[in-house]
Amino acid sequence: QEAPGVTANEIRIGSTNSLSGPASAYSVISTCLTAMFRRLNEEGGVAGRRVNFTVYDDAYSPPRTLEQTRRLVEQDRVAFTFNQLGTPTNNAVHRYMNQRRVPHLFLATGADKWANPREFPWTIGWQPSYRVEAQIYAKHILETRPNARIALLHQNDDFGRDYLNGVRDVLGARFSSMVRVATNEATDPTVDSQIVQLQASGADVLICGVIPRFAAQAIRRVHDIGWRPMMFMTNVSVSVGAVMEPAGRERGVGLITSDYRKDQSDPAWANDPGMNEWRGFMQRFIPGADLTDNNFTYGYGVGTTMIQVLRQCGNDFSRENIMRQATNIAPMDIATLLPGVKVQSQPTNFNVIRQMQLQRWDGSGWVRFGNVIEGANV
Amino acid sequence: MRPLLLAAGLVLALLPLWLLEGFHLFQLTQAVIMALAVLGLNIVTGYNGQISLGHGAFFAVGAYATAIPMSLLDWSFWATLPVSALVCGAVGWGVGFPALRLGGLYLALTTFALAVAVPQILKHKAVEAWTGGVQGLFLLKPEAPEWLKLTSDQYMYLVALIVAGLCYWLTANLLRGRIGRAMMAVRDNPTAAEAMGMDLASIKTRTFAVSAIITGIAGSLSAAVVEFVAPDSFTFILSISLFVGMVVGGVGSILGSVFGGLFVLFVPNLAEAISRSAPGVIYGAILILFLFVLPDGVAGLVRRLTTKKRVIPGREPS
Amino acid sequence: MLLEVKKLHGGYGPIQVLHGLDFVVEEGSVTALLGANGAGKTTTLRAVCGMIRVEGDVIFQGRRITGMATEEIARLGVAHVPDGRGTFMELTVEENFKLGAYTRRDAQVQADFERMWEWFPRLRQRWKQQAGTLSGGEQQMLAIARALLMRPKLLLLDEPSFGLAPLIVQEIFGIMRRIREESGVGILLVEQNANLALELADRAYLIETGHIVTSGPAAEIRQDEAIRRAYLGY
Amino acid sequence: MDGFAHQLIAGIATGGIYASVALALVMIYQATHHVNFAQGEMATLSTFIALTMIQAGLPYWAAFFATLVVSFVIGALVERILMRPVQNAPVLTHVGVFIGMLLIISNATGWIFGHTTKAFPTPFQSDGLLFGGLVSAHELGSTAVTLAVLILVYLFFAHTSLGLAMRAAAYNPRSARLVGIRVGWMLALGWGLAAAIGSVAGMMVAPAVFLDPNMMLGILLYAFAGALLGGIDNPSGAVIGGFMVGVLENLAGAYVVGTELKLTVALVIIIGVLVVRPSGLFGRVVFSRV
Amino acid sequence: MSLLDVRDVVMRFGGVTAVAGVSFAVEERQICGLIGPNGAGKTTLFNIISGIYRPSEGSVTFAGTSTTGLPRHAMAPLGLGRTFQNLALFRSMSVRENVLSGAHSQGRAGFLAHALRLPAAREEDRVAARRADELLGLLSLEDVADVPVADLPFGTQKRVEMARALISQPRLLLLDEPAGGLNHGEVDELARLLEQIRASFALSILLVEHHMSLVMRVSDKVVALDFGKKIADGTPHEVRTSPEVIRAYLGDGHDAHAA
Ligand SMILES: Nc1ncnc2c1ncn2[C@@H]1O[C@H](COP(=O)(O)OP(=O)(O)OP(=O)(O)O)[C@@H](O)[C@H]1O
Ligand SMILES: Nc1ncnc2c1ncn2[C@@H]1O[C@H](COP(=O)(O)OP(=O)(O)OP(=O)(O)O)[C@@H](O)[C@H]1O
Ligand SMILES: [Mg+2]
Ligand SMILES: [Mg+2]
Repeated sequence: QEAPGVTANEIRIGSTNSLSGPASAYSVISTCLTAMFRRLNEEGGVAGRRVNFTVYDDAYSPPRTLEQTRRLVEQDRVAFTFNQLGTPTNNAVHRYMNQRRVPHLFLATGADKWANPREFPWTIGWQPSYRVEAQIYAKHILETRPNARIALLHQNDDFGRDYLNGVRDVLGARFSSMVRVATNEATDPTVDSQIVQLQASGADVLICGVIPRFAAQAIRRVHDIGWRPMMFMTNVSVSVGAVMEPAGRERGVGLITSDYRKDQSDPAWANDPGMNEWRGFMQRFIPGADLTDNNFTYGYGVGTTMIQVLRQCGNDFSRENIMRQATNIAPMDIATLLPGVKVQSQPTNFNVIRQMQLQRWDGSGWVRFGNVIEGANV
Repeated sequence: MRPLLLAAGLVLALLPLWLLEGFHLFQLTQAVIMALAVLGLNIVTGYNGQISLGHGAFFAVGAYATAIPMSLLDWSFWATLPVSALVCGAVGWGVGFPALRLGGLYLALTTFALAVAVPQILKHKAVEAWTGGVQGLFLLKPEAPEWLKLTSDQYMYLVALIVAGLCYWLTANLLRGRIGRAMMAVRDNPTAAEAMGMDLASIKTRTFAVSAIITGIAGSLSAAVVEFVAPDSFTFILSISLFVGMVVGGVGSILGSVFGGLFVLFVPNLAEAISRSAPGVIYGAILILFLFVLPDGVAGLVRRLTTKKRVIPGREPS
Repeated sequence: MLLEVKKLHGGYGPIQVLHGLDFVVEEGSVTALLGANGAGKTTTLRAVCGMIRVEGDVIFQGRRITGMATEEIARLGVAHVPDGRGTFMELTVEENFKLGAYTRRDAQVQADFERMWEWFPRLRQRWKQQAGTLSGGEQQMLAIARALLMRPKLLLLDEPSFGLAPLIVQEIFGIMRRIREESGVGILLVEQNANLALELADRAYLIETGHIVTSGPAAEIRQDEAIRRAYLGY
Repeated sequence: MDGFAHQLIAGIATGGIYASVALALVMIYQATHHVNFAQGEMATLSTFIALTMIQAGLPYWAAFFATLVVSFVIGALVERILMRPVQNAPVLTHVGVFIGMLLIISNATGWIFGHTTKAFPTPFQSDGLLFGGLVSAHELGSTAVTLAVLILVYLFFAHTSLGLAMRAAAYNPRSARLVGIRVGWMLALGWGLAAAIGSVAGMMVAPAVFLDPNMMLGILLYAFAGALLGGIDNPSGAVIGGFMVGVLENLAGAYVVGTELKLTVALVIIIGVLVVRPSGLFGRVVFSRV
Repeated sequence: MSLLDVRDVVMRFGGVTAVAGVSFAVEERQICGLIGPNGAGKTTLFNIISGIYRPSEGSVTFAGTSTTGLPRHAMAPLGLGRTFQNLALFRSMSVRENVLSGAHSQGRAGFLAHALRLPAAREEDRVAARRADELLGLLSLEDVADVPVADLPFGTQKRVEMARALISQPRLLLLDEPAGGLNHGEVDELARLLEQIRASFALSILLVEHHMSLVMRVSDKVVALDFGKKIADGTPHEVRTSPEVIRAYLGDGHDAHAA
């Protein structure tokens, strides 16, 4: 039967991303997804239908996201939207999508509010939330250094704030006595001053929730001023090519992060079948792309999830069924995700990726340690 | 002639109510809002010569002045409008004071700084309880009264149209009388303006206040239409957009502002339709080409077309 | 012939001001343009030095310069003292002097500076002062000095007596007489003080609404009844 | 106290970044009486060009000087192609064109060179920090480069007739033409020099902050503030202003309001100073009288 | 009491003393000429009287009010109108709008009244418009009333300035070189105009001018300055024949101007 956005030979999917503007670094995710759907179509599409994937630019401005999303839903009549970028931007369309009952799938943001099946049954995220990540770090700190004095550097936006919240979740009342906080703006030229300030507080642990440029600066600065804290870095900013290399491989030794993705520059994955699949894809569909950019492994992961859901739909592409399938993913492995990290969902649990593993930088690559951690269970 | 034009304009403005559906109407509503915001900027920069690169700040203040009472105190949208006007007027008036001493680039910096600072202030923990911090605030747009039989998109378009129309009317009145002349006189030649008895300080600060009110009301409308405010909605890019709208419409032109609003809303979409990979390049190129062809905006073109026929009197035409 | 102008048309955008002027300036001579307020005298001078778009022929030293850029015309040796002065208000008197001699590479510049100081002692007193703070007359002196420092072959003067005290006006006309004799400079003079202008000038043209209505040797023009009444006042 | 010294030094180091960009702003201002909002993006583009040359195997200094030349040409071409058609348009239209340039260059840079953060080499290589961990060799070296550029800019404007002609053309193009100054060339030259100075700034900034297409987005505002604080028509003032902004911002962040509002507070202080001295601390007051 | 009383005014700019202790008075309905060599301090004195500069020393009393400390914009409401040596028109506006701007100090209605077009606002705009029409007629500017002033020749612009100053019905009109750029016939017209204005508007005029025939013809009295000091003060004839004025200002062959 006919469903919105679906015809006998086509499924229309929409998305928004920051193709221009300050967050345009993430526009490559859309490039990756577009290429994945092209591959899918070349392979015959799903259930005999081609996927038509439309991405509009919102320049990371929430009102524009609403405008573009409405354009997708009302004018282009897409079946659903997929992997829209950003927390404030998705906030602006959160209610609209749910009122309209349009699936709002696998958002490209690590806020934890997307997993709220009761109030917002049409919205589902994908990656583990930053807040959970911060909780994992805080728990690890309490286990290894119960008397730590913690310094926290976070970006003064929704992304950075989640690190603050996560640490606070775990430390509770002890937060104010244990933690010194400094923030930076995305427009700051450097975070040198913040690092100096945090060092002066006498902290022996440092957690950073900042974007790659500042991550590289922080790693370098911390090392150069001779500060040797136990240092945690958000997994947004641990790419070997974009962070560790620029900062200086040797400077980051001992840095801890937690990730759910395989790092493409890690020699450990040189012959990994999953990563080879990804590399083959990149070579064929996006030749010339910057292979060190881990937005591509991210995109590959989320794209694979999406395609799985489409396949699960069978021949019923009604919005209800799409949502049903998106929230009923049996635990599955994905080529670019770490072994043991599964993609899954249940109607009552919209946290699609729940596992992460701590890893430590040894000067040449990330070494995983400990077990795969599922949630933080604060 | 004049009433005829007005009537035609009114019909043209109302037609979309029935011709367009949901999304397009929503887009047009946003264009109306942008046009109003551009008008606000035009008052102070175009008519009064005080360059502002930070009008997004007033837009933000207006939006929050509506969003906070609506979302936290359950006020009706209409009740928030006077509050928004008052708050924006006060802020604008305040900004007018350093502006008295600073001209040109220095004022541009000051206002630009305002545009950069306002989102930061909105996020600050001291006001987080009110502003919702980085998460922002959600609100519900006003519902159309039963008897109107309008969809909520139609209703919001009508609301925006009425509010904007009213603001345009008031502005046009203001600009064509003694006060408007004083604004322009101050812009053209402050020394002579003072010699005519114009109080620079009072005219400039009040003009700033009026301008902030108009742009702030646009912000209020925007908050209601988008039903969400967050600091990220009001970055300096917004200020830059308003500025672009003013320049392409025509500096110092009321009708130009309408065009400016349409331009900044629709041309980015056009740019995107041309190139997905680099929409900014296309948008920038369209903007520059536009300014090549019409360096003083659409209003300049209109002005040129209407003055073509003029012959300096007292001179026999050759 | 230093300057020959034929069928000069020009104006401002849609506004046509000049309707086919013909006139000449000979080397070492002064040509005066007379005319009422708004007749197009200033516009004519602007047309000669390329400040507005024109049609017709402007021939300077045998070379057609119509449509040439102002700066190139200036470099050929045409100096213009525009109405409303045209000094560099934000720069000092000294810098204005230096800019006057900007195109010159000869060794006489310093000597010319001294000459100007002698002619306009006021400017020397104000040497480091910002030109915009000079009095109206002092600025006019500066504008004239700046133009003379170019060592031009043709000098276009738009109301040089404007804003000058009677004593200085006499001096300036004395200076003009001198440089014409000394260096063979041709001068195209627009001047409301027709008495003075015709006393100095060799030829004169009368412009009305962009047309030349009378022309001839200055001495003859002075005798013209109508001109006497309208421009000379006796 | 030690923390204070560190903050001060860190402030001077970031101030050096602002100062170097502020110099490019002064250059363009002196030549055109505009502040080019796309100056930062042009510098970023130049830095990417330098990186491409270095990656292609050119030695650092060869790439450095080649970038200067290329940037000069780009700057002059931008003036010829983009500014020339609007040269008689109102100032605000010029600002509109600057905004268009900003959009084009920033978007194109990301499109061509990618968005990932990249390391940019410094010619002042050393391991760790000097003077007991206070400054890096790069910070010292780049400050020296900024000062060298400052001296050149100062000499150019104060002691060459070309510099004087350029200022004259910016102040009063009509009169400038009348004395034979080729105003068009002056503008192109000014744009070229500003772009070249901007490229130096970019190449000195990039090793410290890492290179990505948005590298200059924030820096430009601070540099703008620094240039105005010192006086936009005074190269030395602008450099001092740049350093002051860096220090002010760091100290405000560390000791006064916390890092969330440090930008706001720094700007408020700067505006406060400007209200008292509307032409900047070292700027020339230009009288106009009636 | 005199309408304008300037007493011991000194004005220094850094090292330059532009006005060095000048006193004089202008009576009701008097035309007073102010002459002197270039840079003598005439315009500076004008600017002091019209409140643009605050004198370094001395005082100015206008219509019984000491104006020395008043803000600049307070002068027009007191009844002081002026023109400028180098033209200070509102360049983007038409002639009529320029003239109307001169009426600013006559109005009272504020932002709100004008935005809402309250009757008070409409009335004052109507009054101003009527008066502007009269003045445009008086100064023969009807033909160019709707032309942007920037497009007009210098002499016409000067007349616009005069109309703009007159519309506020000043008691004292300060004219800085109104004859600049006018030819002989036009200067004659101007002289007639000044006399007519004085008669019909019942005002006083302080006139700075280098055009001696004009000054001598219309002035009731003339003040001469040199190097910021007063060197003569009296009837036109007295001043013209003062040896000091001849030495500093007129020169011997001044008949060319005075003819
Ligand atoms: N910039 C301009 N734009 C449009 N029209 C202008 C401009 N300048 C002058 N005009 C017009 O050109 C005509 C001639 O003006 P011009 O200045 O050449 O006269 P003029 O003879 O020099 O008069 P004056 O004696 O007043 O200086 C006038 O009618 C004037 O309105
Ligand atoms: N702001 C200032 N700074 C320095 N000197 C100044 C300033 N203003 C005026 N002067 C000087 O004061 C003197 C008097 O100037 P003023 O303009 O009053 O002369 P004036 O009598 O009007 O002359 P003119 O007849 O040439 O217009 C001039 O020498 C001028 O250079
Ligand atoms: Mg003229
Ligand atoms: Mg004077």
